Amino acid sequence: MAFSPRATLARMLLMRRFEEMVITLARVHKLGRQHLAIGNEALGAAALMQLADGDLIYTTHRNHGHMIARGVDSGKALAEILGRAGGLCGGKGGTWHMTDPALGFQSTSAMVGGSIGLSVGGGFALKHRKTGGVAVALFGDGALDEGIAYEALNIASLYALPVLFLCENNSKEGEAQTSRLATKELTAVPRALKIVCASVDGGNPKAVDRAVGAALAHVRGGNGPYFLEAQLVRWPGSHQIVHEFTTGVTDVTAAWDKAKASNEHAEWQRNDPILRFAHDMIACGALTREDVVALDADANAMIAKARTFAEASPFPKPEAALAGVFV
Amino acid sequence: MAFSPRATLARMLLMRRFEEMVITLARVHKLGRQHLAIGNEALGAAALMQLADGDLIYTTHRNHGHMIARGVDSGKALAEILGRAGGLCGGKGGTWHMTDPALGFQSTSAMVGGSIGLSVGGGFALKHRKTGGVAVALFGDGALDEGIAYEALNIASLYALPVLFLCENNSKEGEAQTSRLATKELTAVPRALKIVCASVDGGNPKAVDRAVGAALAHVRGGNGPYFLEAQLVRWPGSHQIVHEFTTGVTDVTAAWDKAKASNEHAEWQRNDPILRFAHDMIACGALTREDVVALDADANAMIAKARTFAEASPFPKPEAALAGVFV
Amino acid sequence: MPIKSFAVAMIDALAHSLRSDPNVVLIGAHSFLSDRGLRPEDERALWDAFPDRLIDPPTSEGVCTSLVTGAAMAGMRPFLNYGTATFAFEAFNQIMSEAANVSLMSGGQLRAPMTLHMFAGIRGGGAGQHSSSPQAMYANSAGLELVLPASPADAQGLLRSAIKSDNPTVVITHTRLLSMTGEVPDGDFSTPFGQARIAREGRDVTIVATSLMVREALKAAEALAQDGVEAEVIDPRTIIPLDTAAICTSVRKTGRLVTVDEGNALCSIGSEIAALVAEQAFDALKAPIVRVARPPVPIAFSPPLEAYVTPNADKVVAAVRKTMQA
Amino acid sequence: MPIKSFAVAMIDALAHSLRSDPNVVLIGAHSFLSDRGLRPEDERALWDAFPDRLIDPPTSEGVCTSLVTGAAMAGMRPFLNYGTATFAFEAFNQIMSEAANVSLMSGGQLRAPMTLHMFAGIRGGGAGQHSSSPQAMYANSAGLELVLPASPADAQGLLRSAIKSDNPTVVITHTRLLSMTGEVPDGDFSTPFGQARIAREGRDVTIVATSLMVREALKAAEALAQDGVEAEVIDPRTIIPLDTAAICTSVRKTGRLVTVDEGNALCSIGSEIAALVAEQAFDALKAPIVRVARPPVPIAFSPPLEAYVTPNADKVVAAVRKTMQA
Ligand SMILES: Cc1ncc(C[n+]2csc(CCOP(=O)(O)OP(=O)(O)O)c2C)c(N)n1
Ligand SMILES: Cc1ncc(C[n+]2csc(CCOP(=O)(O)OP(=O)(O)O)c2C)c(N)n1
Ligand SMILES: [Mg+2]
Ligand SMILES: [Mg+2]
Repeated sequence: MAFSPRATLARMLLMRRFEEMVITLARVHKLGRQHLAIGNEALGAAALMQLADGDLIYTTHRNHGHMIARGVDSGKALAEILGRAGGLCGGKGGTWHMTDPALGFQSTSAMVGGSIGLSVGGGFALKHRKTGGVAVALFGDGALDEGIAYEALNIASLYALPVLFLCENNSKEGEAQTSRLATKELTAVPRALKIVCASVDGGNPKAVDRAVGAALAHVRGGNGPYFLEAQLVRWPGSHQIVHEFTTGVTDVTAAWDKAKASNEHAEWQRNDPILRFAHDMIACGALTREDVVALDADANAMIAKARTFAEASPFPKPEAALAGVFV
Repeated sequence: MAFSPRATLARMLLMRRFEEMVITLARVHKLGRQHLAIGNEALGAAALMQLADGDLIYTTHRNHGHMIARGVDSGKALAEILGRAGGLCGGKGGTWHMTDPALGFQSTSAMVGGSIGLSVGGGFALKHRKTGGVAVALFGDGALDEGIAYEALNIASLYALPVLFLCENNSKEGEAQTSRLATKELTAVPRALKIVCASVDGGNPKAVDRAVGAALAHVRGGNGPYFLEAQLVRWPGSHQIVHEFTTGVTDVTAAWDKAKASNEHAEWQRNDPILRFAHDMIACGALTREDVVALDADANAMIAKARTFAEASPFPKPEAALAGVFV
Repeated sequence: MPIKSFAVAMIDALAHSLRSDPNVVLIGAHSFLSDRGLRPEDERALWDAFPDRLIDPPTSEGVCTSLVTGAAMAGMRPFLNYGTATFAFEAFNQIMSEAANVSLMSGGQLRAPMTLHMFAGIRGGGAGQHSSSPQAMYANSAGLELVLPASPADAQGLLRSAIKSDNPTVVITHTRLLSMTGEVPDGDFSTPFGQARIAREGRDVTIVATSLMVREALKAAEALAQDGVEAEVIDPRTIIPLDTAAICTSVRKTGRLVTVDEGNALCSIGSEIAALVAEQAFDALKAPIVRVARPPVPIAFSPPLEAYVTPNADKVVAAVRKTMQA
Repeated sequence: MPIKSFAVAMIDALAHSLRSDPNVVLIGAHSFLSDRGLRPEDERALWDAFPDRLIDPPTSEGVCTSLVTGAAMAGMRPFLNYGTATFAFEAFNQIMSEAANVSLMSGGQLRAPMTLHMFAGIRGGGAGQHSSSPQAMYANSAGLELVLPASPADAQGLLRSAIKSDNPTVVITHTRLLSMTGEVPDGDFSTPFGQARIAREGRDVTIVATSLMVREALKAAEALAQDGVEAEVIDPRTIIPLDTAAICTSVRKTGRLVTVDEGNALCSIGSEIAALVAEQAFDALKAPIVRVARPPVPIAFSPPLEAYVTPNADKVVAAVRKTMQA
């Protein structure tokens, strides 16, 4: 499947507008914590749009973007975040545990290192059944602090499991650092364990598309696991645990209107994968400004509809709390 | 402290005769499992004889040799293995949990990976108090399968803790394999975590002495942790969990009497660190055959006394089972 | 009915499962199969029959648990044997936070049909780190089934049910049960969860015992019968789900309760059974409930010390005498 | 007496400990100190005063636990804060097999004077993985002290005792207690372990409650008092050691018992208290014991679902009514 700037930008915008809507709804509905994926759109979209039926996906506390990137219904996702009966998990999972098995999502774990551990089980099952599918583990750099990540990398390499380890590295030394590894090179340990590794600029969808394409080809070819580090620039509103909406609603026209990008968050705006991608695609003629505005309008419209669906969805019956634990 | 062939061989013989006595006592007293250190004498003796007051030692299920190498009273050690009141821990620890704080031994853990984890705490305390001491973690190659080992290596490197990681690698692929790493190089992961690493022939006390000396100098110099892999040849009687006394009581004259070393365990006898060292020291003139026989007689005499002490020691009072949990 | 050892009955349950469902795999095969009393040729035949499905993994309990959880969600039916129960503590988060939550957290969309097996108990020389009886910790979880077989027939039937169950199931085997022999029905059968077994009928006192302690309770009952005290011995067999009706029915008949479980006394299976009866069959109780359990101390190595804290038939007899006198 | 929040009282206990003993270090400082209601200048002053002793480690709960255990044996007095209690499950083997065994296994030669602190409880939106109340699992261990503070004064006094204790001590703080305010004595003080607090005197029924549930029990007692039912509310404060005498004395007075604990019902603290009373104060009991606890299910995210399974004052009132009627 060839890389489509239009489809990719559309998906990225949907991811962004989704997260902005979560911020709005969190205020309106007095929700607790969420971990937003603003700034991770290029990686999520370009990676997850390449997956096939039968591939399995394992994600983390920062899962919203992955769901939307893979094409999960945004109304059901918002409803889940609101704890509604119409949500992806009937309101039982919430922001941290969204899933959609029809699209390959498996249990979403908010335990740091959880997704990487479970993914080797998916890889084990896919290999056992020779389906040709790939298990994709999405996780932050912080997961590599946990022993379970090491054990998972080791067993995946040892058994040559079809797992793509996709690390979203948003750590910069200092305040925003989410991992504390003794090495600055995140690929050093997987490489030591004989896993083929690569790093990619996670803010560049085209580069991600290529890198993930190569990684998936490796894994599907029966060559064992692959570790891809995507280097991301951290959104200033993203703190270790909770977000703050310091950068305001994204204005896509800042992709070409430099005056709009000269506030205190100018550096962020230069790095914002959406503004950056829109800017580059316009510069190379793949898209026009009008295309971008139109795509953004579509995204906004879809998310508005999603909100309407979510807010109209009733809460589940309280007794549902006891149901569905055992078959 | 200069390397002394005589003192080292004496210690190695004591370690061997100790373990052989454990086999005897296990039969006589119907004991359960022990993990013997036959074949590990060169490493244990040459490493632990170099430690100083204030150094801390963390060992494993295969701890007997380490205790004897460091100079722990062999009578009290045998008494502990028999569960007697006169044992190192009053009979409460047994074979797996012997300790002797006066000689620097801390809690001995029979959990694979346990010693390596606890050792960083020792290193942390030594660094905090600036004592110049070193925490020595002794562990098998199997420990590197556990996530806790990875976490420990990482945190030791990150905080530049004064820890010597001393890995007794007795794995050979196949039946006797005690680790299942995706890499054959045990130093690959610690190296990836920026720990200085080396490997040494663990059957050669002189090489071990040199390697451990260099490692200790590095750590005492405030340069952070050091990882030393000692490659050991596995004693044929040592199976993953229990031992079998397939090679019989060691005959030191086999170090020079080739006829004695031509049975089904000839390969073992070629590699047996005691026979090898005795042979080499005689060859280079550092010791005579008579020296070796005399040292061995001393070792046997000490262990015979140790047995007498241990067997004469009474069992603790049953109610002692409830005492000493809390202060 | 053929006579089998507990260990062989367990292996037979697994062999039936391997044969009838290609999704069954055994991780941690060596310590489950070897030196368990199988004839060497039968053991070899098993390894030969399922070369890819009997696996000895790295000593990495955490990811082994994640692996079976992930594989179970993806449609397999894995069986993980940890060896000694304390080793599973290395995987406690993977058991409690991942496996146990799969079903509820996904709104029932995902299942984790997996079995987690461990050898537990005071076994003779296990000392502090190899003697745990952690059943109460698993009982205090949410989302796991908990099975404590106490006889060869139940070992086979309950294990078979555990593997067939669509829920994550923890099975705890007392090491000292492995050599117990008994009659086991022929062929492939399963024993339903949530149905207690009345191991002995009696009218004077109810003894609820689990795992190895069922044997001790039965021994105690024989001794008590000499004195004319007829104890009813109930083996719940599964703790989650628990057959509360069977326990309460028995206490309603006898009016007296003694619980026997090898775990630490505090917040134990015995505490739960006692609380349950004090809640649901209080009016039938004629005397204080008495619990037999290990005192809450780590197990010391030395044989007389270990024996001192190990629950056994004598202690059960003493407990029954105490409640009969009251 | 000054009024303080629970969170600040805890921080003050730690600050006193840091000042009085150079061997005290805090691992996991950020989530213990930040956003806990300290004045910004006070928080900054703390970080400045102890630059090497307030540490934010890697997300490696396992080795952080080994580290504090090893450091404690070597003579330090470390305090480890895990954040959410489920994260400590990553370190369960290091807690249960290493820390808890240090003293007994060494024949009393070694000590592990360390404090393990975690935030627990159903907290609002915590869902399956961030809502656990694992106190019973720690109570079922052997070799650990277990502390459940329920008021700001006790938070400060018990935490201070925990740090001073020469034993490994687990302290579990319910997240929802952090903002509770109350009177706290001035200066550096400690509250002894093993002494229950009678939070409210009463003659009709004994309510034994822990942690956040003490507040709910007191609310329930006020409501019941309107109807003339005078409940005595007992807060054990420490579960290991447990003040069994205070509990039995109260039940001997009232003849009725309701237990309230937020953990899963099965093998819970409530089960233990109920069993204890059914054993030791049976003759004083006039009615069935009633337990209030969470049902044994993972916590669902949706607010009405979460509320449905959360023990609270209304459920305590209902439980008391039930035992009063019997
Ligand atoms: C086992 C565990 N320990 C600690 C936490 C608390 N925690 C939540 S998010 C987070 C940081 C995770 O960093 P990273 O994996 O890089 O993801 P990011 O948030 O940076 O995307 C931590 C430590 C947790 N959820 N699970
Ligand atoms: C956490 C844990 N898992 C499993 C075991 C069981 N076990 C005992 S010894 C052993 C092999 C250890 O190999 P290694 O560390 O290389 O030491 P060796 O016996 O080879 O000297 C295993 C897996 C254990 N003791 N602890
Ligand atoms: Mg990160
Ligand atoms: Mg080994």
